[in-house]
Amino acid sequence: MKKELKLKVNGQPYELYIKPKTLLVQVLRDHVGLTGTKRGCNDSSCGACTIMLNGMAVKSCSILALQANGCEVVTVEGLAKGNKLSPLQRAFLDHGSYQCGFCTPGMLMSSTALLAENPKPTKEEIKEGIDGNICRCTGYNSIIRAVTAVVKGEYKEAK
Amino acid sequence: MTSKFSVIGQRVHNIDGTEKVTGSAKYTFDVVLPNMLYGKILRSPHPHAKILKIDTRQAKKLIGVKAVVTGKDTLGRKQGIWRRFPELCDEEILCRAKTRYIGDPVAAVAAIDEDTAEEALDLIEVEYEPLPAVFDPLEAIKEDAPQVHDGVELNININRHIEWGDVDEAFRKCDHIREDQFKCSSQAHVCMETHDAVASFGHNGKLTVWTSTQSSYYIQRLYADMLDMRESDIRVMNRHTGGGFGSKFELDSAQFCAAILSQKLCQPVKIVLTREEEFTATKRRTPMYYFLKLGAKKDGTLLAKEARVITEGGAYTAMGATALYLTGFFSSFPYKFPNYRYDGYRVYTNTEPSSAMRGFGAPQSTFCGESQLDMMAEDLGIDPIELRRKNGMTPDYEVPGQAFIQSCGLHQCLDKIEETIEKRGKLPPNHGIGVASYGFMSGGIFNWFNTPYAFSAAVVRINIDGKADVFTGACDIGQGSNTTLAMICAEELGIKLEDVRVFSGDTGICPPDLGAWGSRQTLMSGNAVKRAAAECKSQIMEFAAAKMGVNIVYDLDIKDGWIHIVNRPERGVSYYDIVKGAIRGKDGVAIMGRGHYTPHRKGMISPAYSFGVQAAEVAVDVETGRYKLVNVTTAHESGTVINPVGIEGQLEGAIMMAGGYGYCEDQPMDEGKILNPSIADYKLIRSLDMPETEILEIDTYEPEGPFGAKEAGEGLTNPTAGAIGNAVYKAVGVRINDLPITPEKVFKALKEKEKKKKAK
Amino acid sequence: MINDFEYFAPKTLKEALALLDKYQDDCKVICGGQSLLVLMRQGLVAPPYMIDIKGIAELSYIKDDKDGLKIGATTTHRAIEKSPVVKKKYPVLAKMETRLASIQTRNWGTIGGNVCHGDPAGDPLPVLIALGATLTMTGSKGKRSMPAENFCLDYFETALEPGELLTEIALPVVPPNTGTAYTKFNVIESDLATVGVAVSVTLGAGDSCQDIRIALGASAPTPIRPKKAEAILKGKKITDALLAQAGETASTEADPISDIYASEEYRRELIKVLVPRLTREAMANAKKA
Amino acid sequence: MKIEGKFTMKAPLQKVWDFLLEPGTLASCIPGAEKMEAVDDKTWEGTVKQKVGPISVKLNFTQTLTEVDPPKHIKAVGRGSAVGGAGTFSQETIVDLKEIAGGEVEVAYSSKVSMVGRLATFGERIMRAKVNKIGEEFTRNLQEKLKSQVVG
Repeated sequence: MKKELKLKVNGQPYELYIKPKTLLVQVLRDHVGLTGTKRGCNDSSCGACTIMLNGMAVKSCSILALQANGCEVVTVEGLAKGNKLSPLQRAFLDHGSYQCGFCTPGMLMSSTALLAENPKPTKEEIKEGIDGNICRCTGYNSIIRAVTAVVKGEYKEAK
Repeated sequence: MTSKFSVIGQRVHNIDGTEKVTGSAKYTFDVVLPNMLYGKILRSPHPHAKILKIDTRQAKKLIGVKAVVTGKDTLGRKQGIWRRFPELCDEEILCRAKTRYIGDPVAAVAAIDEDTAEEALDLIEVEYEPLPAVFDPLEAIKEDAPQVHDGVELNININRHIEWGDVDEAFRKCDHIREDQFKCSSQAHVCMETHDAVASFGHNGKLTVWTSTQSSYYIQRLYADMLDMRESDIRVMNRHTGGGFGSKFELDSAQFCAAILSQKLCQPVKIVLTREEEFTATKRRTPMYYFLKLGAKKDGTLLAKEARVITEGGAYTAMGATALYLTGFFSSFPYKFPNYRYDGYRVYTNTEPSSAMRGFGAPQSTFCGESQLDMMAEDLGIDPIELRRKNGMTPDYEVPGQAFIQSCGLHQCLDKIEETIEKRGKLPPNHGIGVASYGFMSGGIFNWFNTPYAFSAAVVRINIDGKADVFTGACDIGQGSNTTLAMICAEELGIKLEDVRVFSGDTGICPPDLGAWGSRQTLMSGNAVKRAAAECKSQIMEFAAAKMGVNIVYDLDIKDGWIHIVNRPERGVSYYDIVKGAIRGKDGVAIMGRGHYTPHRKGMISPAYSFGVQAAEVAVDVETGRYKLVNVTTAHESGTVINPVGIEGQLEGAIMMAGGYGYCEDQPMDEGKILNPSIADYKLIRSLDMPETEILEIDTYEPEGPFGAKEAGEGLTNPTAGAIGNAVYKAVGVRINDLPITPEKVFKALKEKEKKKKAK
Repeated sequence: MINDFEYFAPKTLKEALALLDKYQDDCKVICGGQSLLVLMRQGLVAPPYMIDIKGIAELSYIKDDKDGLKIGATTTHRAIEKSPVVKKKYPVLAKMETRLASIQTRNWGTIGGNVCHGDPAGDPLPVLIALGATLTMTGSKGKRSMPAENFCLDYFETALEPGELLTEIALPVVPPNTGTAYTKFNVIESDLATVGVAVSVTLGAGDSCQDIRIALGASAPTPIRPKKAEAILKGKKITDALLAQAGETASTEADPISDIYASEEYRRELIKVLVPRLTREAMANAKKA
Repeated sequence: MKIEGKFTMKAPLQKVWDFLLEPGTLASCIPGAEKMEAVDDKTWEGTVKQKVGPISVKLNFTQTLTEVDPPKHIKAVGRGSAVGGAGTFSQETIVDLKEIAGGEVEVAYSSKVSMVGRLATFGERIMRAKVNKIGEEFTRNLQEKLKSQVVG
């Protein structure tokens, strides 16, 4: 039996009817059509589906969508303001912090949540902040450099 | 110092960067087509079994199921990437009579959604007769071992012999000989995007496929073989591809089953392999047993080496035959062995097929060879770096009868690494730094695929606004080849990087290219693009020369969109204006250039080789054996650096992958069943485990490469396991010859050492 | 593939207990679901009814009073990790949480859910056992409490009866001169424990060991207290020799398995090393306290 | 998964052997076995129920004596498939009897247990621990049964 789900995604309210077994990642990708959020595993281990739920980084493959009823979701598509990329997005570009790009949305969401919570993390805290996300291409260090550059104030929020 | 280049060597954003950081990059995983169905594959739970009966009736009755196919729905052909050798084409993909490993496909379902397809799999009844199975290659080559493929003697899939000099005589002249055994483990590619495909047959009988692949051309050709179609009726497009690392250039079960299902239904069918299937039913790095004999003079001159290798082939040939060949060749690397002999055997077993993975046989040979070299150095009382320096390859060296090395910066790399190690001074207790040298090819020369086409080809089209479109069969799998090729095109034409668009990996519009494997794209595809751009440039120059009316003794060039006389840069005309005029002057035909590259007279392996030396520092907890990778510093030379951000990324990423190979990645099995087919259980290096990385770029110039460039992707995976092994030895005096070097193995070796010490 | 189920999201404990009574064995309780959903996606667990207690506000709290600390079962790991009072009074608990899985998992996963999963390799239970925690379970017929060390019965089996929910975790006030330490051994930093060891030491006169509690994770079908090892140290002036003996003893009290991560022997060896190491660390913490 | 061990008991060899060969002795030692019924003198069928925390499995189980070498060697092979297709379970048990001094019999056993399918792959960490226990319980049951039935 389908149930009603109300949630805001990147500021936009949605009212959906879904089967209770639907995972949040499925709602975002298949119902709302935001395919930036990826899935890379079946056991909550890779972090490619990371989104922000009420400001916290969570794995959208490990949450029943109904559990997010009434919540605010931000996905990678919600990071840029209009045509202005976020500081982290620009830093990722400059530092080559992506290769195949499949983990990148999750990495950006983990990093964004980290900085929202702790604007001045140490290097160790940055590493911890992205430790739930696997990247098979970059070896993480370029991602850590990009986040560090944002922490140092090298990238300002676009007006 | 100002660079002579305008675009090459600049720190640029990848041309697809903004798509990737905004989530708008579309992968096959994201493709949704109207009327599309979802497919799932049923796989053998037995390592070796006869298929007696498949009953699909119940599955077909399930509401939402549109088709169920088995081997009977195929033409019964067998695919193989070694197409020149029919006996090596041995994989049906959908098995008809027999399954050969746990994961071999036996049926596939297309349904309205994934859940329905999965439910239908449970309703397919397969009656198997389990057969005796064999898992270890050393068992499989015994006389009475079960036969994985009928008629293959001792299960030997293929063997390789390489020899030069007089090895036996040379060993007699050696002052010291070492014989050592090693075991190299399996490794999974773990691409973040699992294998996937959307296959769509039209009612006109033509097939269109979106898929995550390293070689659209191979997939197109292999489809043509398996479906008995003309290759031009098949269009294969690689979208953004979520990683490859060697796992995505053979026709895989997702691609094949999606096509067979779509052929029945004339509806698009999408199959995305689950992570479990990715671990258990694709391909993996080839596990190897290595037996090495190394002979030296007292002064450290290496006179002879002999390598005997038995590889665990798994159920099918795949690209494993190439790995067998390359591990043999790279066992001599990067040293000047006057006498060398290699015998390698690839043995069929009832396990997941082993095949290509980044480094392609060389990480195995480098781990074993570099470990043994350190042991030899200790035996002889020579510094390990000195021993490498004494025997290391130099520019313009010929590997007897095999290969020509043109550029080679190995010695500069050794110097740099030695310098940085000295700078580090005295290390804390139980820390150690280990060193390993390596080299790798820039694309293979061999053509076992039997392509009649050039190895690489490209078309460049100049549009009326002066922008250039590059059409290349090369595949960007995340390594950034589209950016590198765009940079080469921009440099050649003297225009800005943003003036270049790249259309790649689409067999419908791009000339065939063998794709992204063997570190071939920068050099081979790069040369093809450079030549295509040069052809455009020469057409433009005809018009420019006419327009400018310059004395014919002058040379013209383009830089930053300005066509000018070389040496008198102020005398020139706008490139953009000339292009407009030129197209008008050609009766409105866009300027087109074609380029191709096939290596000729470059030996048997590769047209060029890159080199490097890596130093890894570890810190060992002697009570538990647990160690941390503290720092990995790499001196690397890859000719002219085209995309420095790209090279840094390749290098650091390789350390994650190769560090994992050395430290923790493995695929333990029980009776052919992989025991850790999930990311939770397959241990990967994560950010907290990642060491500090430093890169020391060494300047070289490769005459064969575009603007002097060569390989910078796979070779970097070669040294790390050996460097870690040597570092652990330096730190605590135990030597592990059996990958991965896990804390438990280090712990046991430390206990063993303690026991021996007490016994004395 | 997850099975279809009927979903309830009660807002109060009372509602939840009524649902539990109604559906008994046919329902599963989900909170953060970080472990349960993995099993459900694999089709290994397929309940017809799901009761989501994540939204029960009255079960999410951290309260500090004269008897110690009370943590509501649906409190997230992250809330515990960041709680100033936990950091101040039970730093070992906060530190343990920082090494539990990933931030994403800690943001959504709850301590009650983790404990009820009954994973012998879970991080919280050894620490709770060392701290002398009491677990409270509530059913429609009332409440009952038990020491944390009695909660797990077997691999992934707990003392929870059908119709009961774990509702509160209570930590006693830490006695003076007490220090606690926890570590887990693993090959990848943020991974599950290969072996986990928590030790709580109360120092007496002349730095003797007045009281000690040791808890081992991933060393037996359930988290265990190696009481013989504790007895070796209790009441004694701690020496290296005694510590080594305690480590040896703990390793024989343990009942670890061999699996793909470590052999049984290696796990025992790790216990031998880690019990003395963590006891030293706990003593050092006690001196600082 | 392999479990090996041996124990000795004071009883005539033949008596131990006879008991081992009695229908269902081996099958009924499997933990969680229910309704084991003889199909013929070498084969038994029944169901085995196992529960690990949240995971419950019911297996249809068949056990066959494949090697009988009186009065000292016996090999039994068992195979079960989970109701609902979650996987299969197989078990191989070898029991060797030897007379030793003092009228004692040494019973050496080895038992190999393995699982395939979803149960095994996804439940690996959970099920492996359990399989281990199943093996141990099996041998404990065997020992207890022998001691109570034969000696007693």
